Amino acid sequence: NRGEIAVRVFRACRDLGIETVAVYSDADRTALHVTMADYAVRLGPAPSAESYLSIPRILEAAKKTGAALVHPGYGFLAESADFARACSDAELTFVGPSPSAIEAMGAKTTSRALMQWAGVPVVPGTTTPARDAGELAEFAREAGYPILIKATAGGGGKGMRRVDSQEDLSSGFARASAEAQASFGDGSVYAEKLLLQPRHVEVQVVGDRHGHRVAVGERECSIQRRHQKVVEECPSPAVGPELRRRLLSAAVAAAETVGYDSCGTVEFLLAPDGSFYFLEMNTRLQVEHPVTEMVWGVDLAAEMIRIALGESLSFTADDLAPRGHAIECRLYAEDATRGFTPSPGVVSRLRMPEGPGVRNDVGIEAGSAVPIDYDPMLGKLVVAGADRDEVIGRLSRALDEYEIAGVETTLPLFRALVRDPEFRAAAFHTQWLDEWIGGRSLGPPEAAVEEAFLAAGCISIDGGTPARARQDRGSRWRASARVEALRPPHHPSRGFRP
Amino acid sequence: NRGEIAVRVFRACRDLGIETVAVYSDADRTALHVTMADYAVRLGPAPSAESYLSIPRILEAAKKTGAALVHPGYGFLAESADFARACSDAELTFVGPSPSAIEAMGAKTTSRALMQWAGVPVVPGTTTPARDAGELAEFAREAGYPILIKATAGGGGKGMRRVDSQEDLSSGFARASAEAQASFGDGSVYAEKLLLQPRHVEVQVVGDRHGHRVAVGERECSIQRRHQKVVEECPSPAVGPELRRRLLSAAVAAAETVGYDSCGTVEFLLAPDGSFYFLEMNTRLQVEHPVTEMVWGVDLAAEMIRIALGESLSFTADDLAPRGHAIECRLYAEDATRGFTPSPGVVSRLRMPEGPGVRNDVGIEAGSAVPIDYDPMLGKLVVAGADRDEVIGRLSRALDEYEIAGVETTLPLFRALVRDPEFRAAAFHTQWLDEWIGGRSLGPPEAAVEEAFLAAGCISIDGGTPARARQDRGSRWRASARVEALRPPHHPSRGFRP
Amino acid sequence: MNVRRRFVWRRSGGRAELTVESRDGRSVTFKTEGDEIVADLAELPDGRRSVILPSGRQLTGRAATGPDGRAEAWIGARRIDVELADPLLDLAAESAHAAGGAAEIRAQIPGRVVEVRVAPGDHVAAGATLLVLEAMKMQNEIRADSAGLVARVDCSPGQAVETGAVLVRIESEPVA
Amino acid sequence: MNVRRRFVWRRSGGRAELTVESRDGRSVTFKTEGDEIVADLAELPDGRRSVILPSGRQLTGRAATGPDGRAEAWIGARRIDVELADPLLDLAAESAHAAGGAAEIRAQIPGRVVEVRVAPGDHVAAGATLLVLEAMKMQNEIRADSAGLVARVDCSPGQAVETGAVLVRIESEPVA
Repeated sequence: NRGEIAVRVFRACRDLGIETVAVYSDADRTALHVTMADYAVRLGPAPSAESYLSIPRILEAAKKTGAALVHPGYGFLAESADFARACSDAELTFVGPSPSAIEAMGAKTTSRALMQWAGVPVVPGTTTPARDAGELAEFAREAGYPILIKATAGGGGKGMRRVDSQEDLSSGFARASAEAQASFGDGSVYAEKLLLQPRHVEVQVVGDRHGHRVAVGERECSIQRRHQKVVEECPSPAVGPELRRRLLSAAVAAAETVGYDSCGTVEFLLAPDGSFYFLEMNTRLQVEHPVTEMVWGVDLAAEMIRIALGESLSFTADDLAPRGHAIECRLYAEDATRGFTPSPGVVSRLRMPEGPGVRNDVGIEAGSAVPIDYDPMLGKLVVAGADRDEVIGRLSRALDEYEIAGVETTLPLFRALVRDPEFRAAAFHTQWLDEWIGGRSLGPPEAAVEEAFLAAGCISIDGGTPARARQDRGSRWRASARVEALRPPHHPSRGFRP
Repeated sequence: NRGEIAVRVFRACRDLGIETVAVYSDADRTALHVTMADYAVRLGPAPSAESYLSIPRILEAAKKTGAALVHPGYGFLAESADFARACSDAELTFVGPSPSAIEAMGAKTTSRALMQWAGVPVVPGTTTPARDAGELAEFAREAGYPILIKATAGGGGKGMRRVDSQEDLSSGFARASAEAQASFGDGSVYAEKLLLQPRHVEVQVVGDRHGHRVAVGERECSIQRRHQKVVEECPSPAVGPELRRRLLSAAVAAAETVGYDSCGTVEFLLAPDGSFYFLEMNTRLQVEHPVTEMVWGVDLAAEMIRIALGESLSFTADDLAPRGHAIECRLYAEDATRGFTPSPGVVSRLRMPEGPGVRNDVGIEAGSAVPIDYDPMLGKLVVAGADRDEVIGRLSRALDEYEIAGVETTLPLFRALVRDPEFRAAAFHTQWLDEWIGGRSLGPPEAAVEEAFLAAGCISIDGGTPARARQDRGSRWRASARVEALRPPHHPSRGFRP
Repeated sequence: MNVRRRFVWRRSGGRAELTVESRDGRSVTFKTEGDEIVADLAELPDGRRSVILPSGRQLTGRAATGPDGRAEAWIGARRIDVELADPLLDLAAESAHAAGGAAEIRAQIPGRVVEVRVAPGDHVAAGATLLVLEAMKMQNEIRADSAGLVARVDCSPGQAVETGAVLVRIESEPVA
Repeated sequence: MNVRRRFVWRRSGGRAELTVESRDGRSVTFKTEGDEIVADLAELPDGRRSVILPSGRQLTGRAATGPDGRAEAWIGARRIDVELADPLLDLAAESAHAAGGAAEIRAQIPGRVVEVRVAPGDHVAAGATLLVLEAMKMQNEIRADSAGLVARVDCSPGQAVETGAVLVRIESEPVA
């Protein structure tokens, strides 16, 4: 979550005529977000603690370049009240909400209490950070399994574990707490009742520093793998006008309670019976913000900057004219054909789809290194159209045009998804994708005869390992190493049929 | 006009789940529109007459691959009634209007007469193809100079000449007629009174084979170089609701008179006093169709195919919800820094802009050859946003991201235009750009000291002519050859300061 | 250039011989199981190749072989699964197949070993978790692909491992 | 690698000496007209280089020199005009400048000569149309950049010409 969002924010700055400053760790010296910036300052070595999580070094960088605004992006310090406070102490304008709002919503247990007070329905769960599994056992007994253990400081599926029975509770607690510690520097977790087959529906809210607050429609984010969103769309196929009205006013009420004055997202769980529960509020720009931008015709990244500069919202609820539909696919450097194992490396080829309805928000270019040190998101493919069917038609075309070599990605997952009848019918929920992936092999299709001809022709004429293909061999060797880890080497003929 | 529109149409086909067949001349065997097609058939050698203009060879190609639909794109046979007729004779569905409509609108003199009959105002001009300059002299005398000589079969500024006085009439006639012959295989021309400082405003019309006809807003196309559109936008900054109503109903009336049943464009000249005159109707998809698609939320290329398949329009006038603004820049392989001289060659590098509001419709990729044989359009950059100011902000960002090496392009023109106060104020007319270009040097800016440092650093460390830069040298030599043609070689120090 | 090459094309259906012949590297004759076609094979500037078959069918892609004779092939923007073995390597592979042996579980990516769940001498079932490897902030469970006896454990908790490093050795046991 | 190089930087303001020094090809010292800075110069995978100056200013671009010592330089996505001459070539250029001589009007692009407007012995003014060349379906008028005497015409109507082909030679006349 360094490159892609930095590039997005820099584009918003350029559009507004604002100069840009990139910060980078040694792993990112030649990354796209650095080479497109007007200024760039080194923070430190690759480990986040010494670079992207180091508040003093970031403030130093701003001071050195005379920056006036600091945009936290998402991930890292995006939801750190301390960072927001440190910025204002250093007389820098933090592009985000007030520290108090971040604090109130940041501690998930506090925010749940706040929402109950504000009359926004919440999922049954514990209200204080748990120090050991025992504290959760009691709640689990009365609420009943399955329960979900979540990081108090969390987000993005990190430090989250489903627990189905008493036996697994302590191991689940340990694993979740460990991940939370690793990801957020805070190992405290809490528990929630796990609703079965809910949808994840969230509302985009925008507030300014003059008391205006507007809800900019909802997003459907039920397509998740291990609690990590992978496909998002706007609007939600499950939300009609009446439900939308109730969702949006609940979201505005949530924003009001903390005097929210930036772009933020209120997440809800939507039960099959149409009832919904407050999940959490993300006090930052969301990865999936582009689907809202394309359908509602707003520029959330630019709006967020204008708000930080003290401007009033550029629109009221009545000005907004939503039109059509949009779907986003998150491209991760994870090998969808082999259990989504991380796939760091060098992007040897990158060919992005273009044409009507297509928007590419990526943080890489051909030659970019994808380091092991950070989140594996490469970027997003966002497609818009007149209605969901047109979007799916354009999306499958765009996915067929999308070429990334050198690192394995989640493209094979999306290519299979867009052809799936249940996906096309929008008949899914937050656990749907994990079940769907379950049995499936997302491996490459076996060559048809004319495809074998082309391959044989290339090899025959260019020779065994043509210079031009050499750039790919790195990835190929990595791939075969992976294969060996997954199966004994004495089945060579199965090597390329996972 | 082979690659870019073919790619656009293929994308529309993919979106609709239709297989694609490319036709190509020997100059285009490895062009993008061929390598992205499901099927491809060679037409013949590079010269258009033996390839893209050969009706029998195109029909043969359709027969060979069992194609059912034939899309003419634009340019070449796009407005040939004979071709449309030949297709239906061969039991192929021509994706375009009926031959009779093409014929009626194709001969500009006939169409003018038709419009007069239909009560649509037309510019004073001759009503029959002229065989010699003498025929035009008479009209010029009564209408008064300046007059405009235009190809009867014309379009796109080819075979068009402004004549300011009696003396220049015969040479202008000769040149226009020669170009008309070369471009359209028909040397006949006619004359029109030249309105001073008019705007070029055109209306997109869509009709189906069930009698429905809808006008999908207007486009502003006044930014022209030598009568060739280079920048188009939607909506026109010069058109208010009342004028729009009158323009749209005039356009629908024009379409009605010929029973128009496809996508087409009715072009008008808009005088400073708000009066407008029918110019011509283009019976095809227009190069600038994307600005309408982005503002009006329709897919004209796909609609055109559905109409050809006999479907009813997917929308009525009331369904349409225009939103925001869009601007298109046409990228030509012409050297804007040296009098827009054609610049064929090989595209050694291509880096397209991405992100919010950006749409790339291009027919090239890195490595593509830009042959001397055809129209020099490489593609289009289209940018949309909430209003004209947001679009211009995004457009200048996108232009700064756009890198094309190996061939010279019109990018420098656009980068200068978007910063021009008159352009930003939309204070222009059809002759404005030629005057604007007049005095200006669009040459590269002189290096600032830190830019000189970077250049010197690259040269010092990579050596005099690093391998990686070698790919550009071709273009560089071409560039310097060009310089020599424009000035004596004994001012070496001026070599790179045109 | 004069090209003539034979491949063993291995697919789920079994093996087939596939030959490629060309005098000029552009007009190419392909043969497999009786089919014989002559196609136009053009090289693209970026090294891909476009083939146009007699039917007009057009495919663009690229392919290269590793030393083991297997191909890495892309058609359009996606990888496809095609095994074009050199007839000699093919035989070698066959004999290796017959031999059987021990499986080395290797690191798929650089990372840090969080937990080791097995010890030498353990019998593991297919799918059993052997160890937990952390990379890119996610904890990944490395599982046994087939049942066997843990012969050696070559890593320990907290250890950083590189791609391809051997983590655990499992001997396949004779089926009872 | 140890690098030390001197350039003559020619700009509208005049000439300036510019030197580049580096021990490792990464940390680079730049000097011109008294200014001296040490910057971080990193190579990108596609051959571009990114420089970060002490102020934090970041520029990405590429540059190469032709045999005439002039640079083709790109900053970001656009070409910039920078002349970095080798001190020796610089002198040569100067003397050439002094010499003056005849101008060869060359074809800028391959095309077909449509019309020739001048003949040997003609006196032409700067900007006078010499001939009309058709390329890419457009007719382009080739004009004289400076006044002179037409010494030779090396092409004729209908003739196809290649890039760089000499079309007309013009001798600059002594100013009266």
